[in-house]
Amino acid sequence: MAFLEVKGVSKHFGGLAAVDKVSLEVNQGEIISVIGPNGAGKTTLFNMLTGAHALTEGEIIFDGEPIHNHTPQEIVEKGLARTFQNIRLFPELRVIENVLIGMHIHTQYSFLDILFRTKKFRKIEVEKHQRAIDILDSIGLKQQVHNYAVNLPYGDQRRLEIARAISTNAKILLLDEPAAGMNPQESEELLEFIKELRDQGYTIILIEHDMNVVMNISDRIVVIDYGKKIAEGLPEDIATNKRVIEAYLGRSE
Amino acid sequence: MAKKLALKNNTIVDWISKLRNYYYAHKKVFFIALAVLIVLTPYISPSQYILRIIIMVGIYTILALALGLVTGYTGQVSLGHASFYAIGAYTSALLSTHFGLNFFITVPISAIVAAIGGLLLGLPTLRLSGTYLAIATLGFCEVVRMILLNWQSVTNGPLGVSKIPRPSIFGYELTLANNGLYYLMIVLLILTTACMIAIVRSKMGRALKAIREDELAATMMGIKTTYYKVLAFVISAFFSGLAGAFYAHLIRYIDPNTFVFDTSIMILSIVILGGMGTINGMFLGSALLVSFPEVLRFLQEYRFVVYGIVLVMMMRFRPQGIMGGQKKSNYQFPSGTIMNRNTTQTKFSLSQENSVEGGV
Amino acid sequence: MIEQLLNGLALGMVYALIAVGYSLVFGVLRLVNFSHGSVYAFGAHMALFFVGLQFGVIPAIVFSIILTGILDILIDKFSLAPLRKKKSKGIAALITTIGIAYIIQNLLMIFFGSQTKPFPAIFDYGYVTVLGISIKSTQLFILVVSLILLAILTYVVKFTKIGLSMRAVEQNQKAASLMGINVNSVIRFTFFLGGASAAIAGSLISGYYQVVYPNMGFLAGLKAFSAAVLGGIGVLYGSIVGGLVVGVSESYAAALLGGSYRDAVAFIILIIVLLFKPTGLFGKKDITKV
Amino acid sequence: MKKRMSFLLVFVLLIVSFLSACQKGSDTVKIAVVGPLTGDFAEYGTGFKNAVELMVKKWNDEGGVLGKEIKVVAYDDKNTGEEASSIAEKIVSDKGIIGVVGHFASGVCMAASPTYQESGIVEISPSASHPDYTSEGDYIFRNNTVINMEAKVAADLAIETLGKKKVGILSVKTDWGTKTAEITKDLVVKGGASVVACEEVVDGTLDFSPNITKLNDAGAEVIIVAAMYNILAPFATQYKSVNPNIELVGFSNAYSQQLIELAKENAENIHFPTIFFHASENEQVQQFVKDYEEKYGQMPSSLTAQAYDSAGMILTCIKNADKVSREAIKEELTKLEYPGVTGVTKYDDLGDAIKKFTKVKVENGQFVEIDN
Repeated sequence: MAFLEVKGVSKHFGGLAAVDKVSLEVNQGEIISVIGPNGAGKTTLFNMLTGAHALTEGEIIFDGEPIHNHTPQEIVEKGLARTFQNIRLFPELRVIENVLIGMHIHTQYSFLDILFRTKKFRKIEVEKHQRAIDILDSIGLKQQVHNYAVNLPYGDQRRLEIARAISTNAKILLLDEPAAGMNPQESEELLEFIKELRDQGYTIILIEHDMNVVMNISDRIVVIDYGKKIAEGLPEDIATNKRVIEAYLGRSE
Repeated sequence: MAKKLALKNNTIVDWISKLRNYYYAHKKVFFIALAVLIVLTPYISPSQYILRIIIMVGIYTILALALGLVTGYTGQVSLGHASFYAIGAYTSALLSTHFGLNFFITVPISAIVAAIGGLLLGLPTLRLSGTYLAIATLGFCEVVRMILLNWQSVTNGPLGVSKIPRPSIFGYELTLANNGLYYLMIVLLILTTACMIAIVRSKMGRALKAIREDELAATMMGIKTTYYKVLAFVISAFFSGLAGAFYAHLIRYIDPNTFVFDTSIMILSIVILGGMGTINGMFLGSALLVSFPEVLRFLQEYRFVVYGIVLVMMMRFRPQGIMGGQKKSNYQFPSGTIMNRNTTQTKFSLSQENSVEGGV
Repeated sequence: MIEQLLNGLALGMVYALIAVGYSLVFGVLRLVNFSHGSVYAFGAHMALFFVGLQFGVIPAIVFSIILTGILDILIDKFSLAPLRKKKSKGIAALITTIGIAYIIQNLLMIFFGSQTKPFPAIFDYGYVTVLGISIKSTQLFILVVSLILLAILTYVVKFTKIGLSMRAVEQNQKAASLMGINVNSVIRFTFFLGGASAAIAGSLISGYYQVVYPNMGFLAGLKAFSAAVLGGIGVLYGSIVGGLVVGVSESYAAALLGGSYRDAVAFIILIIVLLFKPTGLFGKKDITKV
Repeated sequence: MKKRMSFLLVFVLLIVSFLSACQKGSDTVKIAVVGPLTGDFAEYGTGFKNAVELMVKKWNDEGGVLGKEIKVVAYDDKNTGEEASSIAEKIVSDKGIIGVVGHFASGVCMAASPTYQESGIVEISPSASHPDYTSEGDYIFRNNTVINMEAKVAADLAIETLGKKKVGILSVKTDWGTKTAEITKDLVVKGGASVVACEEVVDGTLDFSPNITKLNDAGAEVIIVAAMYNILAPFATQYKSVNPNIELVGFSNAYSQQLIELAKENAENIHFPTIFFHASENEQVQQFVKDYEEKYGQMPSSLTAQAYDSAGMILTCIKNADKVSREAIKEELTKLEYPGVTGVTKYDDLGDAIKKFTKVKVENGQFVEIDN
């Protein structure tokens, strides 16, 4: 039983099949990259995994439990967190607050604890703040703690989004084009950072266009074109696969 | 003219931010001085008229804090908060006049009845967003006013409720003359402020702010947005009802025309002028906007034209309000957080995270 | 009961004329223009002012239409356009329009005094029988004039070049400006139409009841807004249907339940519509992309 | 420090107290007049202010009172209870002010009167009509018709003078309107006629067609309208277009020039009970009407006249008591018989004025007295 099983999932918008019977399996600790031309249905697949879109058909089993068509809140609680293609941080909130919000689901105290600021409340608050600082320290954003998310440079915002996903205690991270808009030096740092995440035991599913990042970080690659899975395998096989080249470079009639 | 206006204007903006930073830098000193002053105010205020204005400032601060939770922190615009103010006032007035219940019994009941009103309004309308929600709350307020006007058997309709008794503790009547009402207002104000600060500085406060900033991202982070929006509405209605109950006993006569659309807009303007998503902004906003008509009484009929102009200018040149927007001062960590803990072992591995949980 | 229906229809037509103003502005800017009620009152007072200068009733109304249209353009130019330029939050524009409503209403009270003033009846020839039903000539006048004006308005929006650019700006402001449409001037034209239709409504209602007072805009504005929402805000013919429904139900409520429930009806309809079908009868759902 | 307060609360406190430091003046006597100078009822508040200023000018021309010059202090309460009670505090704390003419709507008066009563300053409202307004205390008076007395005259007009048997009632949904309608109903039945229909409208209503249809279908021959001119005028216009020979009876607060301006020919033959009749032969009334029209350019309404007399009464009390004290005024008022423009005013122990009514009707655009 793989860690995450996606069985024949489809999503139809009216007549159009944005995602058409895609199946794939992800094992614990793996890095899977999902590639394909723009508009192939990659982000839609992510939306289906995270509960943003309901499935037209198919099933998603995560760690043995079905999660398809569950609410985004339930899916995050099960341990599947995501970042967004166009960054969706909380702009006018502080960096530390963005990370703390990721921890919302695991901050267990009641409304009465809040009102009377009980010892339990204060202990958990300190603990959560402490963990938030550790996470921010680990991704090199510690000195930005007081700054507002909207003021951060682009690269830092990307990393803050990943830090926020980590803070939800997720087991699987869905990174939607994390390297988009990054210069080579920044995407190199990102590469290292994702490798460290994998070493810490995180399972990562990546949507990415930067072939340099994809080729040397992924354990396996899944290729999607027009909503269908047209190939799956090791980076080397995918690089030489005829159908993949056609999908990218166009049919040679 | 616009250029000159802009020039004149950013001198105002600089002046405001300089003042603000000075205030944040010397917070401790201010609060001690303020506490002493609050206790002595009734004795140093030149007349009961001033004392009454300060009490009204206090009431509108409570209302602004309540509305601030919904509009300032959660970003949901409500144009009908006068309805909870009215529900609180009428419940307390009717209970005390018909059943002769003491103030300290009728007030909590009125606040709870208002909170139920908040639930009634909150549940169905919070699926709506933005403009639709604003209009629904406005409709709700007009309907509440119609009920108060037409349900003659209970609310006495247009005749209103008169001779509402003064609050009394063990028979000792609190009136304006013996400053009892003033201290009662201060107690209610402290209670509301403490609750609001507690809520804002907790996971609920952060969840509300997340909903304001980006509701979809908040959902993706596992926040049950509808639950928190309704909860914010109910809490806000509770404190608005509290303010309404106190107001009824202060003024001793209420009728449906006391709680009109203008009242809701007055509360909203205080929240916006003071600064959305702040606590001390509410005090400042209500102090300015309540004393504004009194101080500018000599303007007679031009008063409300100036009032409109202030709203328009505020929105154009400083929409985040006086105290709102990004603060220069640092984020306040809960006491006990160690900033630079040299974590020997690796940073945040899945396993390490569990040990921290278990260890402490 | 036929008489109530006629009253309702006449009243409904006036609400429709005001509601159109809300729909036009909302369509183009996704903004509820709270000052619209006071602009309606301004239009009525301008007509009264010109009647006072011994102009005939109809020329007075025409002047009022132009003046009120210009007023609406100025409102947009000096208070809403800068906000658009600054990309400020939606709430800022909402509060600005409330501020403007306060300014206009109180200036009207200062210059015209708060008394209820007489306004000459328009087209008042007592009763006229049309298709067998006796109907007040003023009511007939309102029905006919409103239908003509709403037809013109729909024609402008549907079939003219400026109408096309208005609909383009409504769909997507950025794309419209890329296509060379001067978005600001389209918005200004929309405000002109909004102001003009409010002035017509103001003059017609004043002619019908022969009464003008500064605060006439507040309640009428709110009811017209609920009509706009009922019909589907942003949809022109929706406002007309919404206006008629609100007008008729108000008349029947007043007849059956009694005068004091008249205003509550409009708000109850509003809340019911918002709860069950926020987009209204003809509105379309706009989906937010992730 | 658990509670966090903004230092600016203190800052504002200073400007407010600084600005309103009260001016002490020993050789002047101040009368306060309070009413809505802005908002829907601004015309009534302004009417009070004009009337009191006119009366004070008259007294000042004759050397003021007890040799002291009289000054008028006017406040705008926007006809809301909240502002009214703040102003009441301000008036009470200004020792120079010895009497208050004011507040317009009953509700607003009742919001302010506890303050006047607690600190002991006479409040005469020219327009409050809520039955338990004067029961607030012995400092609270009104120079306005008491509802049941006025309703009696209105009923007589409808039944005796106009000789109608089927009576309809239209009332505005304010405290005054609802109460008046209630009392009028019983009086009409006692007077031997029948009340065929009762209609209520919200203030600011313009479209009366549903109400007219009901009243007309019930066969009403005369309608007693408990509302101000802003409702009576359009109602008359619309009803006459449905049933030209309907008779209408109004109340004294609708007795004003605006009614005729608004309703024009439809105002013909509307009957009124009133305590102020501007064309009466009484020389004092002629003088008042002339002065008022000269100074303000329009004919005074009955409410304005009642404010005029209220100021007159306060000043007369000072003269009779021969000393300037709030307490003295209250004592003198209960004993006073004041021949004013609104007839002779004499107070009962509750603080309500017992007035003699004159019956008036509109005839070719003029108010004309009818000898009852």
